[in-house]
Amino acid sequence: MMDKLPKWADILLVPLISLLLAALVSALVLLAIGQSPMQALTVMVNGAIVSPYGWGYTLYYATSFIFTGLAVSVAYHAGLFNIGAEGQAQLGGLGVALACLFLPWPHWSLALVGAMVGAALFGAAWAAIPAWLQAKRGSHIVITTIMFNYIAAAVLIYLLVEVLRPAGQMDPASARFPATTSLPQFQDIPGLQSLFLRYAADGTVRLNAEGLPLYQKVPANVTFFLAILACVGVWVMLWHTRLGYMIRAFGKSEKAARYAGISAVKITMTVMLISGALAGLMAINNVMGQSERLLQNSAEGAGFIGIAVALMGRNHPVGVFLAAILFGFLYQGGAALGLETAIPIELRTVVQGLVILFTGALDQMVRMMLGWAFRARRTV
Amino acid sequence: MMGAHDTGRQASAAPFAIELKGISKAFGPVQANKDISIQVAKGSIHGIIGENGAGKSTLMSILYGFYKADAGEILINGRPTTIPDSQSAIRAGIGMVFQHFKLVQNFTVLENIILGAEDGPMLATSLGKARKVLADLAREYELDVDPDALVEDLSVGHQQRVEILKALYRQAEILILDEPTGVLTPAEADHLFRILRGLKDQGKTIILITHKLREIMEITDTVSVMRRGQMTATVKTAETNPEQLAELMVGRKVLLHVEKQPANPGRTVLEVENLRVVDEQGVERLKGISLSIRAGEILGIAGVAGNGQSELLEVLGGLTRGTGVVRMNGKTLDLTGRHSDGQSRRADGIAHVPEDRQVLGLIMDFTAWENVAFGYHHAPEYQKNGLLMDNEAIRRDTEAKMATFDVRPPIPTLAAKNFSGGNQQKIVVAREIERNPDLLLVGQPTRGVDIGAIEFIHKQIVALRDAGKAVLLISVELDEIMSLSDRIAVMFDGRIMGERDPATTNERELGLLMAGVSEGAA
Amino acid sequence: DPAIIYDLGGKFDKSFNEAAFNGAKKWAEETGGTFKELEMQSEAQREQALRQLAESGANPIVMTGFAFGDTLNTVAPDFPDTKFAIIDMVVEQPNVKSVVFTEHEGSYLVGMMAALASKTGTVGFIGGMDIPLIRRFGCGYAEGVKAVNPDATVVLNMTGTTPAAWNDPVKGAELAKAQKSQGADVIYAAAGGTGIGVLQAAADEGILSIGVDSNQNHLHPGKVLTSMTKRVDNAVYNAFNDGEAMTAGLTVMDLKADGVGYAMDDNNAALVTDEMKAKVEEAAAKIKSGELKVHDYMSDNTCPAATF
Amino acid sequence: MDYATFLQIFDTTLRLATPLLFACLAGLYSERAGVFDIGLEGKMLMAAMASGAVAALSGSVWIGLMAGIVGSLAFALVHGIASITFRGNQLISGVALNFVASGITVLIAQDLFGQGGRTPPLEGGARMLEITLPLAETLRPVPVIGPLYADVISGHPILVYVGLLLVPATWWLLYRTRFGLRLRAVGENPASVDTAGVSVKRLRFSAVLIAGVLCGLAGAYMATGLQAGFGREMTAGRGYIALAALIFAKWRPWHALWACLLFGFFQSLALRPDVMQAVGIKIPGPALDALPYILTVVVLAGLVGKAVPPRAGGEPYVKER
Ligand SMILES: Nc1ncnc2c1ncn2[C@@H]1O[C@H](COP(=O)(O)OP(=O)(O)OP(=O)(O)O)[C@@H](O)[C@H]1O
Ligand SMILES: Nc1ncnc2c1ncn2[C@@H]1O[C@H](COP(=O)(O)OP(=O)(O)OP(=O)(O)O)[C@@H](O)[C@H]1O
Ligand SMILES: [Mg+2]
Ligand SMILES: [Mg+2]
Repeated sequence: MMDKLPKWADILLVPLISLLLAALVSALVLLAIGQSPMQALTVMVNGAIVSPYGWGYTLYYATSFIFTGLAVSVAYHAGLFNIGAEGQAQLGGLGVALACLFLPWPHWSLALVGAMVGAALFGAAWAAIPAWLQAKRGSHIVITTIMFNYIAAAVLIYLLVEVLRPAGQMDPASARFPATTSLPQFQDIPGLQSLFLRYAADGTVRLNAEGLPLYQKVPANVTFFLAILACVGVWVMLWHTRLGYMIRAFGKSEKAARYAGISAVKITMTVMLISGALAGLMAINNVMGQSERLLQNSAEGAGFIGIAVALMGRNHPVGVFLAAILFGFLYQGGAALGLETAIPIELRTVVQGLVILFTGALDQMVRMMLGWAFRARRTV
Repeated sequence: MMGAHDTGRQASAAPFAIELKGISKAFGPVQANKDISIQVAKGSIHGIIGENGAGKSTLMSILYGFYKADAGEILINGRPTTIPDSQSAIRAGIGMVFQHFKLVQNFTVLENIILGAEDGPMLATSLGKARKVLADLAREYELDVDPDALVEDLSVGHQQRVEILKALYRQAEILILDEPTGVLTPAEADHLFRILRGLKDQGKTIILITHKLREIMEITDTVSVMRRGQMTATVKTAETNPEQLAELMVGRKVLLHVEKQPANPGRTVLEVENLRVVDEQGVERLKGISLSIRAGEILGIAGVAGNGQSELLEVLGGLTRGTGVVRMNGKTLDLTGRHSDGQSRRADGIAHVPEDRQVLGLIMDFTAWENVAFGYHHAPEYQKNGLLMDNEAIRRDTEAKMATFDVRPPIPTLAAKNFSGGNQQKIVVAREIERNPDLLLVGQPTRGVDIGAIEFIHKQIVALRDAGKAVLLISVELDEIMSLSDRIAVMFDGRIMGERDPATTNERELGLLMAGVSEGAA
Repeated sequence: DPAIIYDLGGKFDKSFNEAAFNGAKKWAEETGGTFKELEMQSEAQREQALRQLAESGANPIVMTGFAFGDTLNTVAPDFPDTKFAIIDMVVEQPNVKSVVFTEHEGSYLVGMMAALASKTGTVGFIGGMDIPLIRRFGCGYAEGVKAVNPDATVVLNMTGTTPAAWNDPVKGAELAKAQKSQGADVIYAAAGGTGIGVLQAAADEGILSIGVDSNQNHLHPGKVLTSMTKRVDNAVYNAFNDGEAMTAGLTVMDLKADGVGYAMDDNNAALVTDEMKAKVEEAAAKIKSGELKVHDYMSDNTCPAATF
Repeated sequence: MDYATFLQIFDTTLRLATPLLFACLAGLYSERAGVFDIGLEGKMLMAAMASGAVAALSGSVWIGLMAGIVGSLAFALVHGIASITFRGNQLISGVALNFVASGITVLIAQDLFGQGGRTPPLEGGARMLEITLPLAETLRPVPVIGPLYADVISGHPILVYVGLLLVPATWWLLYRTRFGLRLRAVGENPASVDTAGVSVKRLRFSAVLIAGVLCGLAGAYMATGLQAGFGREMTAGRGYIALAALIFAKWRPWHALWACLLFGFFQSLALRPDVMQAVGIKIPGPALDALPYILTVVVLAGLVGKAVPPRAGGEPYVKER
């Protein structure tokens, strides 16, 4: 019924067309509310790419999205749709906070390792119960992970309000982490540093009270490089290890996997633990690298954006990386929109939803459209 | 011999109940039906035979409006009729019993029967009427089923009756049955045939698809033969014989004969004692199987599909759990615990060519090379650096295997789904046989495989035997069993009915055993 | 240009944030100037919002709400040339002005008003997020009630423990209905956007309510007894007027400085008798003169007039 | 806890259970027909915005109600096209539509009213008024029953009663009519319906559209009955709680009613920490909020009887491989 598309078209064109469709519909929405799509795009580009400050934020967001995107992808390769990255990332934040607050760290690099362990453990733990229920009792993982997102939010509110909030503080947040756990941000990294110098109107470098140069502070931090490593790691794991082989085989055909002696329970558990750990690791970026304390709703929806990122990136680490950058742009650009124009920041939620819709649910439609185009070209 | 040559004479008499002209249908690249024409006389039983994938089910589904033909014409009782959907087919008086039943499992029989044929928007009226009609039909055709039973609680034979009743309830004049006996016990099959004769006597027209020549000879009036999407012939049953039909089916003189030396059995490789398997529904599928296979021999297991052969393969292959004792090379295998899985079986020297290659044996979306590692992904020669899989090594190995087994096209990076069925089967057989296992479990090795490939695969199996390995062969094709096996065991209803020497037994004797007639009675 | 950041609950909460917006709007109308504004969507955005505004050159930057305190402490030193003003919180930085209000004083006055208007002798209080700041409202209110009628019952409820409590009208309405069933016939809502639900439910149920922060009397004319006004608008207006010359340090806006008070207008004129007004005015005068001291919950985290 | 408090809590329960019930029944129709619907939340939100905005503009709650249904139907239609026509992933489609709804409602409301994505408070004819059932005042003096009838049963917006009536109506439709038989069949085995000559697509579309209408009612009730106007994210996860209730109810109408009342009861208890404390139970507020989700997980785990979803649920119906 449907013409088969060439592989390159399936990998490149389908997500691209989906993205264009999402952009088109968003533009229509903007027109409908009397805003100019072109102006919106200009503001977004200026706010998110043009200045080092802008892309400092874009990459910060992208870092989070890479982790959650990988989390969703890894599970997806095993045929599991993990909607719980949000909750797992929040729990990961808890792990980071506990590691940073209650253990003495002499240096950030050690703290980073410790916090990573905490983040991964807590994220994985939060994925473990839905995984176990899926593996052993056949409870649909989509529903259980949704439920666990809500439960995670409740757990965090309780802990932040009743346990972690320092005496005398009014907002529900943990104490600040000690300075020794502070991760280098881009403006602290030699080599990148000079990009972020602050200039006065006359073009001279601005100095602080002690006469040292002032830098623009961006939240992008060393976690970005960890995210790249995670991409490579996931790629190696999926396509160059036995585990990855078994995950993919299980994801393609559960029955055949059983024939090959691949245990459904083991793979489901392992893959969800990895997925949860990846989602949890996101917290290194936002909790340790940025806010340096645990806030309520720290993941800010990045877990859900992971779904869009994974779909858009075709569940391949390279694709996830690119899609995460795209969504980082969308997020930072959206923030610029909120500041500079009358367009509500929620526009980015709409775009995000549309991208998921076109890449994940209407992909057949996109393929059919492309199929027609290919046939038309052949007959011409 | 083609049915079309005497249309003129017949048309002047009663019109045909069904006449198809030039029907074609393609699924993507697969041409399932090619320019098919066929005529079925009113009040007759018309058989259709053909190998797997010949296009029989597709043709009937088109007639029933389930698929839409790409080209062609349908005439019902002489009138050109378009059948865009099943509704139209039902209106034209056609009923169909599908190979895979289309019943709602958690509905009652009655609900299943009225579904889509209700009288008015309220259920109560429909149910009341259906209950009466059903009672009448049951009496008339020996089609008793409890109208209030849940379908999921019924045996397969009874579910089939529900399907027939569904068609009759819709006052079908033409009834199509797609491989109705594949899932039936011989007694149930006999009962079915009685029903069909009864229907024929009432003037109904019946199309019967089957693989079994015996059934064709027994019950049909005319028979059409299909091969690779085409109709090769239509003949009067009375004027033909099984040999001729078989030849028409596969396109050349058959009785496959495999060149092989007499067996030279050595030590016992596999010993099975009192093996039992209970399925998820709690039905006992294997009721205490005992057998043994020695090195250098092929034990063939014959039987009607659904008598426990699949379960036997699966429990030996580690896919399902069972109780009893299984010894492999003297080592007792784990049938229930952690080591009752495919990996452990492979480690114990058992290779397994599963019955259904597309569902079990291959990952259709994986490339050929990935499939060659399937099940053997732990093999040391496929690893490197202790941690990683050596994809390069697997690809090289795949190229070698593809050359030996003449897999076409010999491209390791092609996805399994893009190979033809026969070549898919060759990949699986290559993977398993090349492991040089002590015991090869092999189910339906040549299902849907073309003649050339059949011979090749048979030779490989025999070669493995000659290399001193044990083979357990399961096949629904008696010919295959007869020509490959060194010993034949017959399974019926989860038990082994008896063992025969292929040199001294014959199809009749095996057939009786397969039908559950035990030795004493025979 | 000056800039303002509104807290969760949003610019149009008809209460706290809207008061801030009104101050900014007034400044813009009077001077013809323009200002930037941002609304918070989530806790984690605060830092980005602050930095983004500072980077864009806005000066001064005013933020409404105690929750910015911690973030501002880390951001302010990075922008030594930018002036910040924070409302409801004290942040000690050389370029930050902290503005706090004596909400207990204003709440005392509306508490008296509530007790005077109540026929059942039971009045209610619905707070937003359960934090010392909001307890300061509740405690002052209870003291005012008891000052008029020592036997009165004060039903106290908080909406929640997270910032979501500032914007949960459904819960506000349900709490109001619950308090009514406990006999309350005047309810004071100190809950930001949640108060909209409280006032709505009170109006629907035919009892009186008391608004907060902005003058909310007009929301349900004749059904809102009064509003405890907290002149956030003035604080913002002043900050904007001072511009880059704004002085750092702590500013306390109390009753004497007209920082807090109670609202009288056409909408509630019929509800407040001259006698009531006289009594309240008398107390107000005493507070201003220092003769009457209303207990501040935040001074010792206790409340003599009520238990939370 | 005295009787009055008791009544008050049940009164709240009924009010809060109503949007859950509409959404839960919506999910029931859709999922019984084999189309999973995670998008209940988004449809409700869309309906709440549309009904709140149109009621505010037109001054009529009934026009607002219609607008809410239309808004929700638009989303249902997209879900149908994605998951039925193009056989897309039903779960992903639902998730996507929830995002779109969450953003677009704010965009539209902000454009219309400039109040930060909120509609102005609804007044007078733009609100759904509470109706007093006959004899409420006459019966009030009757001990126990009287206050129960007058305070809990009587005095709700009409949609509350519509919701309650929909339960037996749904039961009847599903189990006593031809449409119901086919609907249930198509969720169990679409091929059986197809071969019986009934269109699978049409059946599934009608189920999805019914779900759209019901979510429309849920949203409209929230914006015009429960509250006086729309606010951003005002459904606050109720769509997911309804989904939880649906699983808890094992996809059955009467069970759905009890599940929604139970979850509504939890919500009303969460509003009254004072009551909880008064009877000596100290459950942290967040724990109460999370209770529906925890219970659902418990049910899914098969600890309280197994929840078997409709067999063909979530699978697009494909005739040809
Ligand atoms: N979905 C995708 N998005 C982007 N790039 C992709 C995608 N899929 C594949 N690629 C590109 O194709 C390359 C090879 O992909 P893949 O890892 O599947 O190949 P492989 O055959 O396993 O390679 P190797 O021989 O290294 O094992 C990747 O490195 C990547 O650049
Ligand atoms: N829905 C479908 N989509 C794609 N290909 C199909 C479909 N149904 C059948 N085919 C292909 O069409 C061909 C004919 O199939 P069909 O089921 O008609 O064969 P058959 O003669 O009934 O075989 P069997 O004896 O195994 O039932 C096969 O190659 C099959 O793989
Ligand atoms: Mg690779
Ligand atoms: Mg067939």
